[in-house]
Amino acid sequence: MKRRIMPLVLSAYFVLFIIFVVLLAYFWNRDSKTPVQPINFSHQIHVSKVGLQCTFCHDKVDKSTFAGIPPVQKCMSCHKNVKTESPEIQKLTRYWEEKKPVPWKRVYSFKIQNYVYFSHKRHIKAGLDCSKCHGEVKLMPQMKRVRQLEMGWCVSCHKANMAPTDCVTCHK
Amino acid sequence: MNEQLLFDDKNKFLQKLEELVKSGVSPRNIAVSTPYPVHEVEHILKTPPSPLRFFTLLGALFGLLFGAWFTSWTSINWPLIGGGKPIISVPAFVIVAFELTVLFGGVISFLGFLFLTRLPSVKSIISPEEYGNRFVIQIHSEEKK
Amino acid sequence: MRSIDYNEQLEHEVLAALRKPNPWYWVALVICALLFGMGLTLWIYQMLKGMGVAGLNNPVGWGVYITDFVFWVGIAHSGTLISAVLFLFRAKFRNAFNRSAEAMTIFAVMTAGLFPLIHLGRSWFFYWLFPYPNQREIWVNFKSPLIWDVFSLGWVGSLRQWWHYNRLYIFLAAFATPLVISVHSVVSWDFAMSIIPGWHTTIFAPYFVAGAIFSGTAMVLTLVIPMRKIFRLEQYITLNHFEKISQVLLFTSLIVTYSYIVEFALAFYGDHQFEAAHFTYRLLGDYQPFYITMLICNSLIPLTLFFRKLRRSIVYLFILSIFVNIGMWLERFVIIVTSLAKDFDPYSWGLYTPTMVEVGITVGSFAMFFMFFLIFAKVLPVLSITELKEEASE
Amino acid sequence: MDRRDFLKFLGISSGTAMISSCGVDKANEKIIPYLIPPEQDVYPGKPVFYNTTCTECPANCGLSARVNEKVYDEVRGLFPTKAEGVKGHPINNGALCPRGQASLFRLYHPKRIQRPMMRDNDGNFRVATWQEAYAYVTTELQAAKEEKKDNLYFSGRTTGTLAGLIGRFCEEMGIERLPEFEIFSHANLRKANEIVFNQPEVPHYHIKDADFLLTIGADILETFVSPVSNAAQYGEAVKNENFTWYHLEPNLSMTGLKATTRLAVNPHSEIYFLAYLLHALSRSDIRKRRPSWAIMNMVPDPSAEEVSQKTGISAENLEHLVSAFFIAKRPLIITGGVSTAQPGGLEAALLTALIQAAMGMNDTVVDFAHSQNYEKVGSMLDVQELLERLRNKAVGVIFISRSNPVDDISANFNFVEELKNARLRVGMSDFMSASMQECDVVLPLSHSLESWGDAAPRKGIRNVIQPAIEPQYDTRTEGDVLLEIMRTASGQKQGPDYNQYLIEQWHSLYGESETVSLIENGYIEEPVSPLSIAVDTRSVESYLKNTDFSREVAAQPVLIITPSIRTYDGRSKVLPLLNEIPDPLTTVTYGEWVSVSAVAAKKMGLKDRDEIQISVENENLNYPVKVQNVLPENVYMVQRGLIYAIKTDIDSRSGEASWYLDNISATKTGAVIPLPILSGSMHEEGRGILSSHESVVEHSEHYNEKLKEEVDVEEERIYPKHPHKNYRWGMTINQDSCINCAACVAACYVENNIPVVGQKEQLQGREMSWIRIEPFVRDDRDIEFTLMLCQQCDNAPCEPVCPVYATYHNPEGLNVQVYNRCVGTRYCSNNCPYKVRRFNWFDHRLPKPWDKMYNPALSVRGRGIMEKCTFCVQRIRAAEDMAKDEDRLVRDGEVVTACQETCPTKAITFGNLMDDSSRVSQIARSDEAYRVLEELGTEPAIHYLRKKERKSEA
Repeated sequence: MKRRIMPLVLSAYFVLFIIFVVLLAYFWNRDSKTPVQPINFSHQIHVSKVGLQCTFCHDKVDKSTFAGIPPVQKCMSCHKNVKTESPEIQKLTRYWEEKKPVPWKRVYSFKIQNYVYFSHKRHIKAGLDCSKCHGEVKLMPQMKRVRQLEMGWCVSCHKANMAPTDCVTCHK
Repeated sequence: MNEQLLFDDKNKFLQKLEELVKSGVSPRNIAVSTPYPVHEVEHILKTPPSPLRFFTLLGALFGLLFGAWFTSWTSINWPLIGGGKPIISVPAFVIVAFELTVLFGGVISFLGFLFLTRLPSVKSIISPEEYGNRFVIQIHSEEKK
Repeated sequence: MRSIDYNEQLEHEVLAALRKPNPWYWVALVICALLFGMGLTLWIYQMLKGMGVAGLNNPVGWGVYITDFVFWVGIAHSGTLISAVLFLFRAKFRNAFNRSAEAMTIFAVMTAGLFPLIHLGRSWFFYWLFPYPNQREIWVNFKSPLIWDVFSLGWVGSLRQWWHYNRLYIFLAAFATPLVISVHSVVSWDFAMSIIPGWHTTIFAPYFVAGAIFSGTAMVLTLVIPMRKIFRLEQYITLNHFEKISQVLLFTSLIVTYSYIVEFALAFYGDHQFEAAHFTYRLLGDYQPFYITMLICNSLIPLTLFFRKLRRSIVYLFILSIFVNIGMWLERFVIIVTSLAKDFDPYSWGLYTPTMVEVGITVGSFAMFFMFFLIFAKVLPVLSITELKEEASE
Repeated sequence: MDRRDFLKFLGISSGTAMISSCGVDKANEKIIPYLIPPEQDVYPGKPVFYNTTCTECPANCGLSARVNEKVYDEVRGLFPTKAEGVKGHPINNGALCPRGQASLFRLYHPKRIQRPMMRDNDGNFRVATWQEAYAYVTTELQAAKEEKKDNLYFSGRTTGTLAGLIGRFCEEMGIERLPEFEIFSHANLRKANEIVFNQPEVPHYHIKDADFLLTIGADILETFVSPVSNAAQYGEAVKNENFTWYHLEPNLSMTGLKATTRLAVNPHSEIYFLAYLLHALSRSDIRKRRPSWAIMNMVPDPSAEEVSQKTGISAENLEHLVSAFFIAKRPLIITGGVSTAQPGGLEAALLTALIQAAMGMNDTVVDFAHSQNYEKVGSMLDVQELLERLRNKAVGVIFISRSNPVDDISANFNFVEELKNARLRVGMSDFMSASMQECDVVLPLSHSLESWGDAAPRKGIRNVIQPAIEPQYDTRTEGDVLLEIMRTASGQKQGPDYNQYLIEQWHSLYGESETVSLIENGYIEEPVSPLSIAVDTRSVESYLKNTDFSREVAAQPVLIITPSIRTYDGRSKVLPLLNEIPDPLTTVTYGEWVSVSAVAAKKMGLKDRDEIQISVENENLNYPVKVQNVLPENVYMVQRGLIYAIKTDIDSRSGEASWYLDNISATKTGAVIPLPILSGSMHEEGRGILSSHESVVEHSEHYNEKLKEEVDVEEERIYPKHPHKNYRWGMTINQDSCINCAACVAACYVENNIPVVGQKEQLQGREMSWIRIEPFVRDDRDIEFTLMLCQQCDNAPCEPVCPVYATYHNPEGLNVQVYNRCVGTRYCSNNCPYKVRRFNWFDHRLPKPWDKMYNPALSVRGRGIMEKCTFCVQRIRAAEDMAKDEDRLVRDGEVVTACQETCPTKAITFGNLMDDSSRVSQIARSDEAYRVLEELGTEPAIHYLRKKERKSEA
């Protein structure tokens, strides 16, 4: 019987360990690639059909670290009279009338947000195309994340383009 | 014909062994099993020195080279200056290389040992020949191809 | 000349240790397990709350945890040395201690290995210390002594395969000796590589190796003596064995004492005001009691081993070994804490007092060590039977 | 009316308009857009600055609030995240003191009063609406009138438009406006100036124009009148090679320690010295105008021996001082602070005024035309009168506004009790102070960073007060409150609010265009009519007739209650940051203490933290001890604001509150009280940190040789110098002009989101400051200070020991700490010879709503991470980003670190050491330059400038 102590202890240990790993794998990074937005906004329509430029709405992308989300007023400037019958647009107008900003869900975010400082401006100025990171947005009826934004991915591109790989470039 | 001789006394066992060898039985056909290592046997049977040491040597060399290469490569892969030292600062890396030398030397000789003695062999686990504390000499007949 | 019946009897008695279940054994085991559990809980608490639950502060960034680490590594290597070095010298009496020493090695390494993790501010990222291929393409800093540690601990683990076969043994023993010496040198470089007065000195490597053998030998005694009693192995672990061991103890004690003297000599002979100031502080400063106790335990008490009578008195050796263990733990504590408490800039000087969390985790680590040792005592033969037979046969 | 409408009203659509464009808050799972886009092109990463006024003390420096945009609690908004000085401001020229830096902690203080409160019948506060508060107050005012009781208006020092409005308010409502209340009223100084010059004012001292400065008791660099202005001027003055400064004081102040020569005088003995000086001057021929014989005859003429015997100044020092005074071209003498707040204070101030007149300083350095606007400030005499009226139940409604008399007025006047006799007490404050607790109606005022207004710190300067954030709570400006009350009283519904009132005022005063520039620059300078200052001999004589100068020197030992550079008169004590930052002289952070001279401590066998009992008559006070070297033996010091319990008397002639307790006795109780003293040792022990140290001198010369012949450097190294790309950032710290005011420390905390850890942690020795001030005693006669921060070493010992590359040296010479890579081995900190690395022992997030203050430009570190000075890497990156847009390198002076920006004396220079033309590299090559612990070969990037030798007499 005593001879079984070790095997028992060990097997128990390993079982626990495996359970732990499985749980970890399960709960790791569960944020969805395509969050459900308060308003079912379609980039496809606005870019492909209407033919708007990215910078029409995200007008700070080449000036600021953040591309920026258009103010509700901008949406209303057209949708006061465009497609007012659609329920989605009515949602929008409701937000506008209640003077509430639209609580858009974030699609792209860094795992350790607090420590990474990414500048849209620099990348646009470097002549990078939006699709390099955000994928073919103009074909997306619903915005979805195409990149996990892992450091290795950033670095590989930086190295390929002789961009700085000094840590303080992104970490502050 | 297969012969098996059992002894309780070590000296008797050794004498018999010597006789056998003198009588022209090639050591290759003699298998002995002892309760504990008896170094005389090696002299009598003139077993060639174990090839294990070559495993050790190889392991050590590999460890050394790997250590030297790995440290340098990882440092160059993303060169970061620390304390004004050069990217490849040899003194520090020598230590790592040495450690790896010993590590691989050790591990590979052990693997080599397992390889040479065919351990762990399923047979020896399933039907262990039990001679207790006795000294055994087994003589196999010449099998000819 | 002795014959089989001796061997059979030996086998019987040694293995007897494995069979008989003793109520006290279970009590001891449970107590150890509980304390070990407490240690773990405290560690988790520390991770959730923050390093602050330990007594560490701004000047003194390392304390009890690193002390424990060095202490256990020391014990581990001494175990290895006992089995390896003595084998190389064909010291027959070694066989008696072999198994315990080796088991000790493994358990001590396991315990020691925990402390670098425990003392991390963010233990959950411990794996960053290993040079594994990662998407970040960031490797480890091979210039850092801590990384050298990671490797050195790496191999001590791999030593466990030794105790299978003699033939291989000789090879590995040949490796083990320089290996162990270098491992402990590396640990000592954790300190020697820094620029802090009291740490930054070239004598640390030999100093620590000697210290390791010293403390390790003591720990062997602490473990073997009760074991010998419990399992009635008086016949196989004889007084001669103990005498030999205590001679080793005495010898290493003298080496350690020598290094204590050298430290001070260097400080005051070399014209370096920071070094001199530090050693004055170590001797007369806030931590004087610890330092004095350490000197008594490590340098004075072992001198008594010059008397053959005491060398052969089991009880005395046991008590002495306890003292030495304490002394050696204090040695590391004093080296680490006093050096940090008062370094270059007087403004940032500060004192360090361990908290209950640190004490608890330390106790837990001892509990873990003894727990494994108890299990080992029941599951495997305490003495290496083959080796005893071999020895007996000559 | 919100800010934008206000500006529209003024026809300003550009300039400082504040609403910024949409941005994204990283730490938030949602992205909140704006409803309305801003007309202003401001975006994240580019904060806005608003020039307004610091209201943390009466000096009213120009404050420029940095506003960042972020989402807080799901609402996108703009939040002031840092306070800087207004560039080019005549008072503080871009600098701020630690109190100003910490003022954001008041803006976001959780204990702010958030809505009007009134006492219900059982005496507890209940929330009220403004309307009912107004109604109640007006009816009470009326009722009080009918009861033939006087309604009183009792406020702190008020200047500018608000002062006028209060006047109008009091007129219309038939309220009597009491003289304003400041505990540091400079009553003696003003009284003396009134007697001598008919100018009941605190003049503006042109320190920078002086080549000889003699200060008596006035702690000009800490709290005296307008410290930042004084400090800035001092910074200018020391540039002058032959600037000499004598400081006389009975106690020990940092100001004294900065003076070329500090002379300790016996308490209350200053007048002997001044009388001696006056006669010496009037006898000599260097004086411009001789005071009338009559006056001179009435002033006693002590002999040098007598003086040095009374004051304790040695004869030859006296000799030196007077001769230095004689040879000076533009001498300046200032008496104030501890030397005027004493029984002989009025005489001291008077004699000083006579000396100033005799030396003709009034035409040059002592400027009454730009005096400090203290004419409406009263004194303790007025308080006594108020108490009298309260005692006689003659007071109806009393308004207590922007002041804390309950704490400030010493307990023996038992103001609290008397106050109860008023019919109604109306409190107006932004903070629930002890005084507000005594009120029946509490009207919350908006913080100055939430409101419009203006201030006139001194004659000739008008500061604007403009909002940098919308009011966070249901608060009003004092102006609005008064207007509303008037309206409720007169029963009219509509009327102009305070903002419109302001605009009218400004337009009438300055016209439209000037008003715009007022708002954009934050201040305007108005022309002042020059005054011809002459000695009013008659009033002086009439005063001197009935004064006896034969005042006895204080019966020692004395307890001196000094102002504190951290809390001024105690009003800033509520700001946690100022408790976290050590008092520079003692390095004590949290808690109260008594400074005891090293000599006395030795006699009593006292160590730091031992408790002593100080007994005066029948009063006993128990406090822990901080042993203070250089402090005269029989002088004990406590800081006002830390300790309110002490009962002090007032000068019956001027109403100056005394700072002294004479003839005390101190005894050791044996108890030991935990007191966080951050300094591990006050003694430098010859470690080559102080500039005066021989090894340093030698090293610095050695270093300069090295710089001159780079070749030698190469030979000395094992490894070659590693290369830098374009920049090697470096810093120089001029120890001669550094006044150790700790403004840099405060600025660093706010800029870099450094956690405020509290007393418990500090007792453990776990302070987090990235930059610190280290005081070291020098042969027991002098204390030298040094600034310690990460030295950004080229061969940094911390770097190679990190197992995971969390710290390394970047191509621009920065010793970078990558927070998210750090696993927390703390090895780097152990190995840092300067011990400037800080470990996050716990998660120390600022509690709400203080966390609104976080600077979004860099991360907030979590537990288990090492952090340290980064040379404000976020600012460096921003500048480089800008430069990259214009495809050029960063210009010299484009990167300004937080510590450098706020330094009143401009002691810190930052820049690129690789560019030989940059200011920093030029200064670094000067012969005074040295580096701390040079012999360790760490090659720091920070160069200290050796302090000039100074004499000091303990």
